[in-house]
Amino acid sequence: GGSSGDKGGSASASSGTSGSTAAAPAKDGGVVSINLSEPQFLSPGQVNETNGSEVLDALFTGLVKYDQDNKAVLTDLADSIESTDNKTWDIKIKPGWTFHDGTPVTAKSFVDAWNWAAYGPNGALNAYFFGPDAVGIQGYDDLQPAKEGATPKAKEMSGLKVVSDTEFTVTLVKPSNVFKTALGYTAFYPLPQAFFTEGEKKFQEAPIGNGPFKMSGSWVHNQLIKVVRYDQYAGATKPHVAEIDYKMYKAAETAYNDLTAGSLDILTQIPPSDLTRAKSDLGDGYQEDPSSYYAFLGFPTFDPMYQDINVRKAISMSIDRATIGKTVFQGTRVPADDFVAPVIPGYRQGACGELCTYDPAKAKQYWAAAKNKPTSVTLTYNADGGHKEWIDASCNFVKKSLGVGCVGKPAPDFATLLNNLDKAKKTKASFGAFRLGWIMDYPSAQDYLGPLYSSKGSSNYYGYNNPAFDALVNKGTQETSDDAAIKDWQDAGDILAKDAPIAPMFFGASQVGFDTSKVANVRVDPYQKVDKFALTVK
Amino acid sequence: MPSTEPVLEVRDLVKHFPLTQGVLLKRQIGAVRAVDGVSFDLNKGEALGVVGESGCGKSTLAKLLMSLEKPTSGSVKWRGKDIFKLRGREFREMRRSIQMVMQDPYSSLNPRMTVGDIVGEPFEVHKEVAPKGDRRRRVQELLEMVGLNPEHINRYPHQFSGGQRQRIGIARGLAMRPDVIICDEPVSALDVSVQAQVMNLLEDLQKELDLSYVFIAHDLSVVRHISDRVMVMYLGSVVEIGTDEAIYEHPTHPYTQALLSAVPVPDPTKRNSRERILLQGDVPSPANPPSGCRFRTRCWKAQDVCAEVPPPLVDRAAHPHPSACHFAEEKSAEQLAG
Amino acid sequence: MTTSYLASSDDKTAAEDPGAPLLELEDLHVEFRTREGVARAVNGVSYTVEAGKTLAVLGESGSGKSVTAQAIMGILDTPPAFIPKGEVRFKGRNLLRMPERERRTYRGRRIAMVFQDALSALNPVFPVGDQIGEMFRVHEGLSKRAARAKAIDAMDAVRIPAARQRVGDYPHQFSGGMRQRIMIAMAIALNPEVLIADEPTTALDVTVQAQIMDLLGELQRERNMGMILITHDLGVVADVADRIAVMYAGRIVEEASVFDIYSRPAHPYTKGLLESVPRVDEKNQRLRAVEGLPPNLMRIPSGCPFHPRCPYKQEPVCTTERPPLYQIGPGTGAACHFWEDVRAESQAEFAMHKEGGSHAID
Amino acid sequence: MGRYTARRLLQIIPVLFGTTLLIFAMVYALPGDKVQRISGEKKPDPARVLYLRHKYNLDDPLVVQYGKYVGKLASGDFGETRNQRPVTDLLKEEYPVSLKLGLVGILFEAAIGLGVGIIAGLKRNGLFDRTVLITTLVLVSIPSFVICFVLQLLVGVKWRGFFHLPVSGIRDGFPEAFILPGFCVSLLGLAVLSRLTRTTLIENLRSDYVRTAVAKGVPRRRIITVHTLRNTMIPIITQIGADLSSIMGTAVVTETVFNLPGVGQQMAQSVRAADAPVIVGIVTLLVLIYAFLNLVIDLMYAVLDPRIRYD
Amino acid sequence: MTDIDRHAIGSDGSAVVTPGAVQGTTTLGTPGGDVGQGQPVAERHGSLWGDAWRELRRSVTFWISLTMIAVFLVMAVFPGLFTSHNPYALDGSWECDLSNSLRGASGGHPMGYDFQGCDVWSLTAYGARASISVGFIVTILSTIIGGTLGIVAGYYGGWVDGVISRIIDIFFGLPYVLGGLVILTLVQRPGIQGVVLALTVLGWVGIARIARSSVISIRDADFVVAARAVGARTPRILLKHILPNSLAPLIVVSTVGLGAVVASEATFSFLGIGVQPPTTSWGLQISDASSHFIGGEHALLWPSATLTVAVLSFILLGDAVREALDPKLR
Ligand SMILES: Nc1ncnc2c1ncn2[C@@H]1O[C@H](COP(=O)(O)OP(=O)(O)OP(=O)(O)O)[C@@H](O)[C@H]1O
Ligand SMILES: Nc1ncnc2c1ncn2[C@@H]1O[C@H](COP(=O)(O)OP(=O)(O)OP(=O)(O)O)[C@@H](O)[C@H]1O
Ligand SMILES: [Mg+2]
Ligand SMILES: [Mg+2]
Ligand code: NI
Repeated sequence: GGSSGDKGGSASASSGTSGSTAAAPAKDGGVVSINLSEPQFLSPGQVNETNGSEVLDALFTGLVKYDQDNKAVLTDLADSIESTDNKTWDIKIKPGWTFHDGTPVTAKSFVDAWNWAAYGPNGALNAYFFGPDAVGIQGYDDLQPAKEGATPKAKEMSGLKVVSDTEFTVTLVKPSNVFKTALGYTAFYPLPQAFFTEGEKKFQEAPIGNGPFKMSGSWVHNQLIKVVRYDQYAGATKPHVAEIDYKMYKAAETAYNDLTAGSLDILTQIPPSDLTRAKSDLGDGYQEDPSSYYAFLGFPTFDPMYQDINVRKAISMSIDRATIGKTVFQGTRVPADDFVAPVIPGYRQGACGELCTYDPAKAKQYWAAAKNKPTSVTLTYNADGGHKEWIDASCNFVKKSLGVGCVGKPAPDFATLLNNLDKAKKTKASFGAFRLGWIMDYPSAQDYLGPLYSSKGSSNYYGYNNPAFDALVNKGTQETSDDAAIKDWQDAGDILAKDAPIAPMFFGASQVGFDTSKVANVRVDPYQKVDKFALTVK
Repeated sequence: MPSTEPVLEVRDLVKHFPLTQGVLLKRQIGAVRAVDGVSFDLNKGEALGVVGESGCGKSTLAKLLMSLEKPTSGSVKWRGKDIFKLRGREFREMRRSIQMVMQDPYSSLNPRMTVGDIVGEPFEVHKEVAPKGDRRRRVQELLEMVGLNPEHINRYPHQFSGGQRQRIGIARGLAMRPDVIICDEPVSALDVSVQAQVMNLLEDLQKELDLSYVFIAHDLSVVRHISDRVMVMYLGSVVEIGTDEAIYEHPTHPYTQALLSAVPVPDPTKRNSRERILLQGDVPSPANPPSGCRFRTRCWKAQDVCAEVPPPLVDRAAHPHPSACHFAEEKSAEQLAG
Repeated sequence: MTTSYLASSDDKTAAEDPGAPLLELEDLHVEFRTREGVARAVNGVSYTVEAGKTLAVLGESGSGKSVTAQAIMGILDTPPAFIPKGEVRFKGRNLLRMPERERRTYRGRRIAMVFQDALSALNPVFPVGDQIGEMFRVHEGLSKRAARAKAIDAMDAVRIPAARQRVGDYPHQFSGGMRQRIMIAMAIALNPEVLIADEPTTALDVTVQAQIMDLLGELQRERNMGMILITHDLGVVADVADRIAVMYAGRIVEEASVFDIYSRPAHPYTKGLLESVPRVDEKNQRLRAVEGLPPNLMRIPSGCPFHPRCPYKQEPVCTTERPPLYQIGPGTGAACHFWEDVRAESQAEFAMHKEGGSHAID
Repeated sequence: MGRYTARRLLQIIPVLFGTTLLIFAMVYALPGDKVQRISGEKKPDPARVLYLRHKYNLDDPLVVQYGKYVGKLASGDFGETRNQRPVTDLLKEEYPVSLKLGLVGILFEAAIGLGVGIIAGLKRNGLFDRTVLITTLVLVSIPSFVICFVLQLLVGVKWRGFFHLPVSGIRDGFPEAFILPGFCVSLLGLAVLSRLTRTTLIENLRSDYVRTAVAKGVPRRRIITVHTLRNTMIPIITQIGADLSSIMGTAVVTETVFNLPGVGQQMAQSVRAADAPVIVGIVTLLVLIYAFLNLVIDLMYAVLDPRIRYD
Repeated sequence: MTDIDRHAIGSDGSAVVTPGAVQGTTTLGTPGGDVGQGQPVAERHGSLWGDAWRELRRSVTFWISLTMIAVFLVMAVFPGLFTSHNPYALDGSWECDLSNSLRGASGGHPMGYDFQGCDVWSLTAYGARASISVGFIVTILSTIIGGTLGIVAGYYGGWVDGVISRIIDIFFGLPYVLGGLVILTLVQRPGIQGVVLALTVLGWVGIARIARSSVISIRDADFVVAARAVGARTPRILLKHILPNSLAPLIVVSTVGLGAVVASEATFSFLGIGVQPPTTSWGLQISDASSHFIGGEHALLWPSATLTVAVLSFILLGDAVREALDPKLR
């Protein structure tokens, strides 16, 4: 999976982790407030957006986490995760861990949690992760109703076996080297027995996790989630701060005002409109952290006007991404030059080549060379995502570079955009290019290439279909060695650069703001999660 | 002499206004019996004067006769049909045939209409009466007839004096040349000279068109001048009715007698020489009228029977015209005039 | 602005001259400036009201009686009304030059007015009790309750039946006569020194009218109140007035004591007016009226404004020369060039009528 | 009057049916796949599509969907949000916030609008009148987002020491937390209300009863506030009532800027997600509120002007 | 009290009369009697609307506002007359340059540049069409529809009022965004027409309530009763008696509301359902500029000021008309 749209989320822009400024001496205790938007859910089976993830990250500890290079490493809870064939995995956990209600964390806690999430009638948002499109655990299909309202054949996936209190095995439908990496996702957190007895709805209001923090009181919707340090936390590293208050905001601009007014300690993403003054307002409290976000323009294959590769290349090359990134996005976006985000292992700078280079002269040549081309370019976008400005700016570059008309065409929301796309497809009308975005769920190139460009990809809205590409992506997933996998995926990327089904536009970068008089050691990861172990209060 | 063919037959007309209390949700705590069982006939070509104490229900009666208020009960027959049940064409026909001059001149004039439009409105409504090109001239004639300067046709009501406003109302009432005109104090604000002009006009019209009037006024000499018959009301009901001569020369009901005695005489030398019958006691409330004869609380002749039996309006021995008094008798002329 | 008034306006009581007449109008002009032209509604009216006396103002409908009264009260809307000239003196102080703030203290309390059109003059959305009570609340600072109690008394005084039950009723719930009495109750609530009553009893039956006039007379005697009575009812005038001023086209055309006017009017208009009263002996005859139309105030006839309708008219003097108010006797005057003829003639007629005629009711 | 009120209250029943059906039909008519809408930009996987279609009876025709919904509604169940929370909980949390915002906004609007309108009416076409006109117009022309934001920035951040007013969230409680946002929403209706007050005042100042009041020696201030105002109140309270509606409708901006968890912002989100139960719940309650509000206003007509009779 | 009338003839300078202005004898009492000979009869047919028009013709405010409206109308029809740039031209001619983003005024660009580096003045000129036509048409349509329904509801009362008022209640609760989305997608006509339709459908209610309220307060007035007594039928009573006397609040609410209409149009555009490029509107300009107003004040200020002036001209026009319709103010 992965979700697109850049409203809440962002991630990417690798390396150069500036981290927090000078590591202040660790002081124990203290309260920190962090901005948040109202999460949709607070149960692991359902959380797939940044806000919920941030809270669950405090409340839960899973099996895998990502290090500074976005490589998957084991958490304090996991003892070992091993496989010989990438198909059957043996997972051992450490004993002595407890949930916040005192009950022990066992292998069953995982197996039950995963089965619950995968069970169709529960309608969990993250069910997808257990299915064949993601990691693909054996027996997943039996948990899905055959048709609407029917009861599925089984309640438990046959691929999950509890071996002992501290060990269980996972059998996948086909070998996948992404499995271990994917385990860092919220969907794979364990759940206490209370979840199943009380039911999900009640559980969500005050989730009981096994992480370094526990809920203090319950979720005050739209206002506050308060978590306090869990004293029985079994992990080796323990957090410094005693309490985190997640204050919920509807607009980042308001949060920014609160930050400058002293009512908020950490703002994980400064809104672009405030960036110009942020540096002077915040001083040392302004910090740039890597982020992961990938925006691109898709060209529908059914559109006769865009079937000529010269048209697609001309449009892509006519847009000055760097200027737009600097002006429109105030530096929160950088020009994209690959088909996967920079935070992904296997990202190559400039892999996109000519296609992603701003070259108006060349673009014009391509345009001239194109036989079948639109009289006026349209760039469609969903109006609810704040894309208008960069689309309009891009359009102005298309106009300027190619000397052709260009309009940014809003659709009220993404669903309508897709609906219109569908209609255009049926009526064979020209639709033009449209914007898309992507945020990874876990750091793997497969998480981009599979859903976005493979012929059956869940988010391949423009209908790109190249069997050679599909084969390479598949091959990569099944490789036993990481390096081989990455090589396959990079080869697949080269095909994309040649075919130009899309025009990569931007990668994200995130600007964090905090109150230096109150907090130190602020670190935000590519998923916009604050590092709760590093964080200290002054 | 007017015929005896009735144009309006009024039977047992009753109108009660609810008396309420409370601000938002009003409770009814009683009713003002504004008109309480009035019956009479208005004949063709006849002028019926209506006099009575202020607040006794004359204006309410007038509005009922126009079907501008819904009666609590009773009927008003016009050309044999109850006007409260008329619909459509007949209703409009009735509205054309019965016109009214309202008591309060100013509030009955649309502040945003010129006098010309106000007086000409009946022509616009009943287009058949006057051809379009002719209407304006007719309006000017009407204005002149009531003694208003036709040059003022384009003025608005607030630019006129009280008497002028009243004349605008009269002109409007006359425009249609209706069969019946109900005049509610049409000349009260006019100086005697203009009043004389208007009265002459009304009389001429009556003669010419066989008009009938219901003429409500407080000026008894005006009423006498124009009326063929006079009806005296007290507290919502009729206490005496008869020809002008009968009422003015031979009143038999004590209220009528008191009323006549109070008429001021335009002669300063007679200032303190008249003998007025001073009515004693408080005016009873129409919400809570006295039992039996309504006048008994202020009547110098009242006896026990008056509190028990309401006196019927029938011809009395003293003088043969209907009077609602158990002890109807004429007062001698000297007593009246003093 | 007359400096003397200005200088003394600091001290109210000092400014009032106890020797001066209660209310004095001098050469008052009022004009309405409309788009069609200037309507000169009042053209130099002067009269005096003495304490305890009643001045009746008679006159043709539209002759400026109400406008004069409104000018005295200072309630004309400007624009369109302007007072280009004239003085209104209350005990020697010119009200027209008084600052609005001070003038307000005169209104209602010292000079009160009964309006001609009772329904529209009453605020439709307030109970009548409150409207009467407001006088006490504003000028005497009474509580709401006390004011209401006094309002009930005032309504009783003007003989509104069941006053206690009906204080809370609204103007539209009252009959025409009752509204008029409410106006009267309001005007006399504070025992003003001058009462301007603009057709106060037109909607009242004669018995109530008599009672109200008695009430006013009583007040007048008790408080020495001066009254301007604007009315068309010659009967009432005959009963209560001391002096009479007759207006025509914004001017006073005749002024005299009540006895003189009735017995020997000296102005043809006055004479015509008196002859218009309906008489019982002429029931089947046409009423006599002053023939012709009233003048258009935007184009008042030259010379004597009455000349187009005047049976005594003589060219060219009447059409060119405006007759001044010829002084006939002390405080008696008539604005007719031929007042002597008129007077003689009417005296003769009056005598005849005394012998043989009879009034409508006598 | 009692009967009138009863009749009006009875009319609420068909109104509720009408509203729910209308909203249902409108959500139904929204373009795009419903499941896709609920899922945002993420592509829902087939299992979830089945789940959601089943949950919202998406395969049924509109009437059946509506029937099933009303069936549940009859037992007081407003259904669940797309995030599986009971809609009733949501309403309980968010309505008070928006109502408080509306109330404070209306109070500000009424106070300022009436005051300013009266002064402008008294000095018709004077400097004050003109200034007010232009100022309110500028307020109309600049998006409320900007105005609210500037207010927040100035009052909440720059002049914090002076005003001590919270600028976001509702944790400071009523009324502190609502003063700034309330003021901000009030600006929207100010232009109309002050203008309306001014105009109706001018129309009434020339009436005879005002003249009577002057003749009674009533002070000018009392003439305005007591005599004229009550006669001009009917259109004004009507407008204020209508403004409450527009405040609730446009509260999304204010609620977002000042971070108030009210129904305005919820509505915006829910419409985007075609979250029928939430929208129907919010709108139904809103319509109920307006039905009562308008009833009260209509009854106020009769209180303000006794000549008005309902029967 | 001597010599009461102290002034001589003509001292007030006006005692001059048109000869024969008032003739002595009139034929009172004779129905249909002639108008006095030689009498200057007022030829002009005065009526409220005629008088109002005469009044308006003399009103400076009226002419100023009318001129301003005319200028805006011309701008709406021929924006090219006001500027040589069309930032949204579809022929590939290019106007906006991101490097000019939010730059201030300079020669030939009196209002500076907006965030996209487009000339604010030309955008404003080209935005007039959508804003003026939407604002104008919606205001007129919703005033007519809302006014009519409100007046009918207020006058008839009873079940007619019941039905109309309950519909109003429902519309009050209806969210603008949902309504706009549904209407605009159903009619499949984005752009000015669709926006006009949606805003009219959603916008008449406020006006209807105001109209209803003012009708309720005068429907029982004496002069209405008098008109009924004359036999006037309902349409006439509504048009001649009720409407002119209840117009003032309507005019105020609808003219001031014009600004709100233009703003709503912007909301729709912002949501992606309103007018779309290459069409532009002031509202869109304003809402675009509002996200960068810090540092780009001029880009917000100019279109806002233009809108203010446009609304102002309508308000002044409305005010002039309203005053002209009030005979007491003359
Ligand atoms: N606003 C105005 N504009 C123009 N003329 C006016 C205005 N108000 C009054 N007038 C004129 O002023 C004249 C005097 O009016 P006023 O009300 O004083 O008459 P009046 O003597 O009281 O008559 P009535 O006995 O009929 O009440 C009238 O002719 C009237 O037409
Ligand atoms: N709308 C109403 N509501 C309540 N009571 C009313 C209403 N209209 C009239 N009344 C009452 O009905 C009674 C009769 O009123 P009406 O107006 O018919 O009297 P009237 O005979 O015309 O008196 P006047 O000679 O004073 O005009 C009065 O007591 C009055 O208060
Ligand atoms: Mg009456
Ligand atoms: Mg008068
Ligand atoms: Ni005699």
